[in-house]
Parts: sequence; C-alpha cells; structure tokens
Amino acid sequence: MAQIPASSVQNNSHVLETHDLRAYYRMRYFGIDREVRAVDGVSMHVRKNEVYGVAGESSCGKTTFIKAIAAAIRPPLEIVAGHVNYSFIKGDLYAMPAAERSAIRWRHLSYILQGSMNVLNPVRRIHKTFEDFAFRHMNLGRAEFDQAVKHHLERLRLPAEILRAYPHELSGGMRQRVCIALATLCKPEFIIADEPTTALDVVVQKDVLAMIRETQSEFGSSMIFVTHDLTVHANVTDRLGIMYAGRLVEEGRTADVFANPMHPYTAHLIASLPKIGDTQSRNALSGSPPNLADAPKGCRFHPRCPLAMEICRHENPALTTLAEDHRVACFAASTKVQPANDEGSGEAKTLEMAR
Amino acid sequence: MRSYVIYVGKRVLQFALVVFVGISITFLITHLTPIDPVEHSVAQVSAFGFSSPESIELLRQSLRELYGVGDNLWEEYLIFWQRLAVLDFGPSLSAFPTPVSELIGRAIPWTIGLLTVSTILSWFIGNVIGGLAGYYNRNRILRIIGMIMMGLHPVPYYIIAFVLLIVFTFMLPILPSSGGYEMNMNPGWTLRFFGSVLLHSILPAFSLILVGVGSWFMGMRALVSNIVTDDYVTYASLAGVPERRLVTSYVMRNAFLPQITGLAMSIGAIFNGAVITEQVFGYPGIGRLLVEAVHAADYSLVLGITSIAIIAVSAAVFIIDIIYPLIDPRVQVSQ
Amino acid sequence: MTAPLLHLDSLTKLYKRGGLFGREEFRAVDNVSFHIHDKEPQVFTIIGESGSGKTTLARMVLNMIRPTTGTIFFKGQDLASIRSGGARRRFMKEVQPIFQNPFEAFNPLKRVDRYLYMTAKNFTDAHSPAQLDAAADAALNKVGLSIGEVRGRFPHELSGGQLQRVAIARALIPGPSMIVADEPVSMVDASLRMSIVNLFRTLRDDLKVSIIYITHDLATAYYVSDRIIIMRKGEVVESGLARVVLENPQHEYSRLLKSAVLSPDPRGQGVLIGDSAASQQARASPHRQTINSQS
Amino acid sequence: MIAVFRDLFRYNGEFAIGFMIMVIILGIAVASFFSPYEPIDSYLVALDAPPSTEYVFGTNSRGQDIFWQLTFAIRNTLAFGFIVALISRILSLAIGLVSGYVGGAVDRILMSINDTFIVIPLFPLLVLLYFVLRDDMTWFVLALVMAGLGWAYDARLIRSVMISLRTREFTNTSVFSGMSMPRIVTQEHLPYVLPIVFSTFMNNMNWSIGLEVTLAVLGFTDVDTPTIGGMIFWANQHSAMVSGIWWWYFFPTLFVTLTFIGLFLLSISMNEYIDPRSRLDRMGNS
Repeated sequence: MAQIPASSVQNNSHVLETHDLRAYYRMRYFGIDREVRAVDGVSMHVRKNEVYGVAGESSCGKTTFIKAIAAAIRPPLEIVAGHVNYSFIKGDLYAMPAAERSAIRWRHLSYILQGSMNVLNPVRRIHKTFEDFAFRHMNLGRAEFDQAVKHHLERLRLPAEILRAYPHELSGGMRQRVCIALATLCKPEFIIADEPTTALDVVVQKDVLAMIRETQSEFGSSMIFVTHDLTVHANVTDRLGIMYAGRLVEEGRTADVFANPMHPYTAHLIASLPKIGDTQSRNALSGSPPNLADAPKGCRFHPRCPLAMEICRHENPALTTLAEDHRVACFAASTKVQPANDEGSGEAKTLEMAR
Repeated sequence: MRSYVIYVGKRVLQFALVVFVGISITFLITHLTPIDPVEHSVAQVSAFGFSSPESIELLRQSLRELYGVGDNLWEEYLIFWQRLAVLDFGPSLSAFPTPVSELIGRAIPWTIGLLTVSTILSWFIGNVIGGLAGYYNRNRILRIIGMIMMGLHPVPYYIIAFVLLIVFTFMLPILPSSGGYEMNMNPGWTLRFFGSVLLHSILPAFSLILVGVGSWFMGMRALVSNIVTDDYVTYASLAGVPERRLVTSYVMRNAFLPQITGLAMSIGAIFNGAVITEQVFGYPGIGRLLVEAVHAADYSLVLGITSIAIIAVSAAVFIIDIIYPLIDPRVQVSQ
Repeated sequence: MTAPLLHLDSLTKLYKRGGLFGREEFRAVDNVSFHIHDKEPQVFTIIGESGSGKTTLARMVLNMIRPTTGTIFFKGQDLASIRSGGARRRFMKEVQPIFQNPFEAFNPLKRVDRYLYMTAKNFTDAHSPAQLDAAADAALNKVGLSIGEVRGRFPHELSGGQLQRVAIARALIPGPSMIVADEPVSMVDASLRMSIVNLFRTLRDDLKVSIIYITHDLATAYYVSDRIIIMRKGEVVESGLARVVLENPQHEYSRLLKSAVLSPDPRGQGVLIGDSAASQQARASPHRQTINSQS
Repeated sequence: MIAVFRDLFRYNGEFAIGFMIMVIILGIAVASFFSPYEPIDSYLVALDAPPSTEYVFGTNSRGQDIFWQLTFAIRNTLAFGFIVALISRILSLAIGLVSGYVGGAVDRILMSINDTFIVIPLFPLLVLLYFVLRDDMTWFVLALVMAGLGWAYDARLIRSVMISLRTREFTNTSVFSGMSMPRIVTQEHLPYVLPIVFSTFMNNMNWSIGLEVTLAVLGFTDVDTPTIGGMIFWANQHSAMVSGIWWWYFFPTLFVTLTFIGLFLLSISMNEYIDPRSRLDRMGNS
C-alpha cells in the first residue's frame, strides 16, 4: 500500500485547495458538437476541521465540481485546466498515478453520496461492504477488523445487527446512517458529502444532519458539504460558497453570508426562504439559470440581475475579498471588484484522465 | 420463509398452466385437423407392405386407443390426459412392439446431457465475456470478440452446425461426424466408453454453444453497461474498491441475476436447437428420434415426444424459477 | 345553505399486496374526513411525510382512483356517481391538477402548446384556432407568460420554472373552482419555489380558485395556507387554521415534525448536535422494515 | 421520420450497413419477377454446372439455375418472415396494450397465458403439426401458426412500456386536458411503442425465417414452394456435398446469412435509437 506523506502543500491549514478549476463536458452526437462549461474557473480552499458548504441551484455546476475534486471524471467530462491539491498528497490530484490515487481513497478521502436508496450494493450484506471499502486500509486481522467495525457503530449509536442486513431491509434514513458510518470508519482527513439528506423525510433529515456534524467534529475530518437547500447550510456548514452557472459568486463564513449577503443572487436566495411564523410576502427571482453550453458573456448573472450595469455585460467580475473572510464576484457590490483577466487567456492545459 | 412458500405456490400454478396449455395444444393439433392420423399412419405402414392384416388391425387398435376413442372430443381429451399421467403412449409403430416410453427413456439422457452441458457453458461463457466487454468497453480484443458474437448470433442453428460438420469432419477430419459414441462399442460405465461419449459430444455441444453464446453476450454487455453507471458502482469505485472485486461482486453479480431468469426463458429455444443439432450430427437423442419418427410415420412416438418435450422444458423452467429467489436476496420480500 | 365545495366523509383506501395467497392489506388512507367550505376561496394544505397517504388522498379527490369506503362530495355531487364521459368532463372543468415534476408534466415528444389548445378545446367554448390561441394566451398571462413564449416549443426547450407555470396555466383554462397541487415545489429550485407559492396566493385572491396544496414542507405551508391537516400513516393527526396549528401544534407527531424543521437562521455550527430527543429515539427504532410503499 | 432515418443512416454504422444489405437482398427478391424460368420447373438447364458467366451461381442436379431459383427462394422466405412478423406484431401490440392499460385481473390472466407461450417449446409442436397435416401444411398455414405462437415475448415488452407510460405524469396531464383514452394511447403513447414494434419486427422476422429454414431443411415444410431452407433440403436430398456441388449449398447459405445479419443490424440500430443510455454512451465514446 502506498503511504503518502501528509502536509506537503502550500498552506498547512488547508486540506483542499483548488486553483482555477475548469471542467467541461465535451459532446459530439449525431454531428452536433457541444461544450458545456459546467465548472469554469473555481478557486477555493477548505480549512482543517471545517465544514465547507457549496450551494447552488440545479445545473449550477456543483455536482460537476464535486466530481472534479473527487477525481471521478469520465468522458464526456474533462478537466480542462486548473489544479486540485489535498494536504495528504504531494502535488496535483490529477498528476498522480491512478494506483496511488486509488490508494488514498477511503483512507484519506471518503464520500457520502446523494440517493441513499441505491448507493449500497443491493445484493451484498452491509458488513461485506464495510470490508470491501475499508479492510485494506485498517491493517487489521479479520476478527480485529470486525471488532473495530462493531465498535465504530457503537460509537455512532447504530445497532450492530445492521451488518447482517441487506440494503433493502433498511429504511432510507438507516441506509444513509450506514453510509456515514462507512465514510468515517477510516477517520479520513476529508469527506465529500453530496446532497446526503435530499431524499429523506424531515424528521430523519435533521437526525442524519446531526449525525454528520457530530462525527465530523468527533473525528476531526474536514468536509465539503453540497446541497441546494440553504436552510441545511445554515445549520451545518461553517463556511459557504455560492455557485451560479459554473462559477463561485460568493464565499464567506456561513453566518456572515446569511447576515450580509453581498451578491444580489445570494441576497435573493436568502430572502426567499420561508419561515414558520413569518408570512411577509417574498419576491421570487425572475428568469432562469443560463444554458451552460451557451452562457452569457460577462457576468453570467447579469440577465437576471436587478443591479446589472454596463460593465456586467462585457466583463466577468473576479472573486474579490471585500470583508474579512468574505469574497464576492460582483461589480455592483463594490468598486474594488475588478474584471477577472482569465477569459480566453492562458493556455488551457488539458488533463486527460486515464481510466 | 412464508413468502418463499407463496412464491413457490405461484410457480407451481404457472408450471401447471404451461403443461396444461402445451398438452392441450398438442391434443387440439391432433384432433382438430381434418385428417385422421390413425388411418393416415396405418395407410403409410401398410403401404410398405411388410405387415400382415392381423398385425395392422392390432396397430389400428392400439392407435385408436392412444388417439382416445370416445363419443366426443371432451371424452377423448380426458382419455388423453389419463394416458399421459402414466406416460403410456402405447407401442411404437416403427419399432413395434417396443413401447414409446422405452424409446424415449433411452434417448432422453443423451439430450439432457448435451443440453445441460452446452446450456450452462454457453450461459457462463457468454455472460462472463459479455460482462467484461460491457465493463472494459474500450478494450480492443473484447470489441473484436463482440463483433464476432454479433455476427454469429443471427445465423440459424442449422447453418452453423452444418459448417462445423464440414470443417471438422470433411476438411479437417479430427472429430467423429456422427453418433453418440463409437460404433460397435458396448455402452457401459467404462472409461473408454466415457471418453468416446465425450469426444462425440464435442461438435454438437460446440455448435450449440456457438449459437447460444451470442445472445447471452449481448444481453450481458447491455446490462453491464447500464450497471456501471449505477450509484452503488460509482460509490464503490470512488471508495477505491479494488477493480477485481468491483467487477465481480458489484458489477457481474448484479448483472448475472436477471440473466438467470433469462436462462429459464431461453430453455425452450435451446431445445429447438438441440433437435437440429442431433439430426445433423446423428446424435442419439430425443430430437433425432423425433425426426426419425416423423419420417417413419410413427404417430405414437411423435405424440409421445412432443408431450414429453413440453413437460420437460416447463419443468426445467420451473426449477430455475424455484432456485432464483434463493440466489437473489431481494425477491424474498415482495414479488 | 349551499353544499360545501369539497366534503370528504370517512374516506379509506386499502391496497392489497400479494396475489392469490397471503394478501396483505395496507391502509394508505384511513378514515379521513374534512370539508372545504364554499364561502371564500382558500389554500387548504395537506402535510405529510412519505408514506402518509397524502398523494393517495389527492388522487381520490381528483377522481383518479376510487376510495375503498367513504364518500367524496364535490359541490354536493358524489364522485362515485361520475360514470359517463360527459360527467367526467364536467368534473374536470371544475377540478384540475398540478403535478410534482414540471419536466414530466408534458410529453417530451410533443409540443407544449398542444395541451393548452386541447384543454381549451375540450373545456371552453373556443373552437377556431384564433379563439384557442386567445384562451391559451389569457391563461398564460395569469402566470406571467404569453403564448409567444410557448407556441411551438417542446418541453426540453423551456426551463423548469416555465414548464411549471405552463402546467398551472393549463389547469386554469377551464376556469376551475379548485386546483389540486401535489408536491408542486419539491422538485424545483429555491428561487422558483417562492414564485409558484406566490402564484397560489394570486390564484386564490384574484381568480377565486381554491387550492389543495400537498407538501411535506412546513415553511411554505405556513407561508401560503389558510387551513391545514397533518397526516401520518393514512390518518389525520391534526387539523385547523394553518397559523394556529403550525405555531402551536398539539399532537405529538405535529410537534415532532415542527421540531425537525430547520431554521434558516444560522446559529453557529454544532446546533444540531444532541439537539433532539427525537433523534435518539429515531436511531434506536427498529431498523428492519420493508420498503415503504409510496404514498 | 425522414430526418430520423437520415440521421441514423449518416451516424449509425450498423443501420447503414444493415440497410444496404437489405436493399441488395430485396433487389434479388424483386429480380424473381423477371426470371426466365418458373420456380418449380426442373431440368431446364445443364445439370451441376459450376458458377460461370452463363450461370452466375451455377446450376443444380435438378437442372435449375441456382441464381433464379434463389431469387424466388429469397422472395418467398422474406414474404414468409414478413407475414409472421406482421401478424404476430399485431397480436403482441394488442395484447401488450390491453394488458398494460387495463391492468388488474385482465392483466394477470393475459400475462399468465403470455408466460405460458414463452415457455412452451415450439419446435416439437410445429413438427407435430406437419406430421398431422402433411401436404396440407402450406407455406401460409405455417406462417399463421408461427405468428400465433410467436407474439408472447414482445407482448410482455410492450406491456411493460405501457405500464411505465401510464404512470408518467404527462398521461395525467393529457387526461385532465380532456383527451379520451384512445386518443391518449394513440397520440401520446404510441410514439414510444412504435420503435419497439419496428425493432422487434426485424427480430421476429429473423426468428421465423430461422425456424422455417430449419423445418425446411428437415423436409418438414412444403418443399415445393421454393424457399432458402427448401433449396438446402434439395441439396441434401441429392447429396450435393458428397458430389462436390458446393455452390448448391453456398449461395443459399450465404444469402440467408446476409439476410439475418441485415435484419439484425437494423434491429439493434433501432434499439439504440430507442435507448437513451446507449445514445449517451455514444456521446462519450466519439
């Protein structure tokens, strides 16, 4: 097993860093070429021990972003440019040999996926899945491993009998809890959670979210948490990045973003959240997100933006720090925001993934 | 457990229905046609002029009995079932007075042996290669195999069997061209006899496998290319589950299960193929017996073989259906 | 005294699972009664989680499935008495649905406007192409669209928000007195959610249409509803004025539901940890269960 | 429809090849109308002549020109397959639609019968039928019987598609737009079912032609109507292989195989057109 020395990246306190990450879908079908710029120049980092939320509506690129940082790229999706660095690997994620990348999976980097119904092999008992995923990383004998799994479940207050069950014998909430137990068994440095509670009922959802947050703080993992539901972000994440049309438009401490949203899109999203006990009329945002195969020039939000100015039509605003730990990409938010000088410039180096 | 009993109960009913419909069609074919098969057969036999009038009368009598002499169609139908229940199809016409059941009893082990081996082999080979071709869909060798399979698949049994016969017995005479074992060898539990049986079964089995493999290959490849995009496979591959485990326990295992029910559905078709194969390779099974019986106008034998074939094929399907829920953990609950 | 708009009298729907042997009965809806009065239009909300029977209830109200026992009266007419095609059509003119997934609401192989024209042709006096166009346009205007944006378009050429609006516009063409909306916002984005819920308010206030709003989302229910019922496993556990019930739920289950609703105000990290006694309870609950049959 | 056809031809290799093979096969079948000989006449030309400029595919021991004989055989074989496929498509479409749409007890009964027909081995039954009918078993009777037995598998397929269509939301939208059930089925659902009918049409032709060839080779059909199987039957009767008249076997075998491959390619390309997953796959691979 390849043992990778930890902490060799730029900033010690950052577990994940992406730099100008671009991931495009390139399709040719029945003679039509399409290029969908699903993630278009995202630079961000996740600090040690924090839960970083990624929010955005459907087709904003958040799922593609997750695929890119998880190295789950398959054609027609390609990494066109940019870097993904983790603290526990040397250099770029995509520069690693496939075997090494496979070796860090689950040991250092684990996942909790959307759709608890289908994420577990339907014809394999749960304990077999634990074995498949984690056994090789634990350096334990069979019996010790089984003991460790049982102990882990106990810590998460899950009954040990679930190990003998098949996935279809468990309720949706229980399956998602199993996935959390699975993802934290090796105590990885980094966990990617992709819409982990979207399919669950409200009562179960709250409990599963609590469990995620609990285990994360108990094991000291860092986490990126993706969901379209801003209410969930308000309750779970430490910092929050808002994506729109393949770009990060605002990022800051969750409390700051909610208290003082600087991007008009964020402001609208937050203002439209209904609350029990409040029937004050709320306006909705008009229009719909752009087609990423033919995105508008300039700021991609400008066709829907109430504050749009002339410059927004031509220039893409750079993500600029405007307050402590709070970055925004909007010309209207502050005069400090400058156009990003990336459109078309720089050699877009294609990093093709070998399967 | 209770749900399994319910499941089995349903299958038993379905099995009974298949046998009922199949046998009824058999009855109707023989009884609703304008031709009286008894007189027809008797005429054919007497045309050869080898029998005395008495023995022809005897024949007519036993045929009438088998045909089910009754006042009406319904009574004949009941008689037909009664005789079927004790597998009594009377004496064979062409091998008079050997009972039909004995002739069938002699031939059936050959067919069952040939079919079992070739069915399981083609199912297994087709599914494994098809599964690999679905998973490694860019592998050049697997792609070429895929093209060959697709090319072979639509060719009818007869032609493949015939080409094999020409290639391996005329052009490259390395395999015996006909029979189930070497001529003038005494059947017995000896190693030599067994070796001879094996040698003689190579070509027929190979031809059956060659035609059978293609549809499994294509079905499995399509299944696997769907399964690789399923969440649990994505999840496991993100988890860095070693590729071999991923292919076997995650992809193949799940794709194999629907193929088991497919196996049940294809058994009837395999049986059709075996009839031709046996004819081409002179294999002493039930298929060749059927063809010979038709040529010899042996009414009781044809009727016997048809009935037995229907029962045997539906029994094979029934057995596969019964085993299936024991293999797939998901069927226990509902269905 | 006029009959109420809708009156449900001890409605029960049983589903049988299994075949010849060992039938299992499953009570999707269990003895539900309520009525919606005729005096002024309202938004009547049915709240429930998956498996609560809310969708089954909606389908019975829409006369798509028949109750096992119990009666539904719409404007005094027993729905069971609707048998002829004409009666069915008269009922549909009064009661129209909106479904969950806007992308599925229209046949992907057909043009969207087809459904508007069909509805206009079958339920209004419009017959000539110009009249049909006018009827469709009038309905689209009510939801903030115009026929020009929709004419000749296939579903994949419109956004989810546009499709949901077209679906609502189509339901408005016959001039119904009631619309049944089954989870109309659960598949749409947050920015769109409010526009649809706001539209419900407009329909109620300006077009005088009563709406049965089926949802699992308590927050939008509070925002838009006049009256609500809360369902659990086919039974109604609590009902009443929306504000009253949601601000101060009485039934244990309603309280549990309300306590599980996340607040959109960030209270700093860790607020969830060890928060609910319910969560402890839920985790110890029996883990083996057969797959929930969908409501 | 024409646009679909054009796109398939341009971008789908299987379709293009299958289509061209079928054009050639059909061309040969059409040529039978210009044949200088009657199909059943024999001893018209020199016996056992190998392929030459005079007799492109040679002649057989019955004094027939194999090329012209083949044109009739292909025509009859194709017509046979077409009729079986046509009748059995009508049956499977009707049963699939009814079973899928009506549901309930009707569905359960129809599907039990359906599963029975899937399981029953056809070959012994067809042999029995021939045995009883003998000379009365004409080409057309065989086609009718095979159509009557060959609908089951595809009826199940159509039923499952109908069931999934019935539960889709747009069906309810259509209902509440005031459309009648027949209208919904024919206008909203049929576009999804027709490609399946076309694709299984090709498959069913292959199936029935294969069975017919097999029966004919064994002599269990009306051998006087020239079909491809019948040609091989006569070659066997005259021990053509032993006499080295390979062309008597070769050309019928070649053309029946080409027909199979052509129909098969059309069927899978149609399938691919139906199945969005493989379309996506194609996107990734190009």
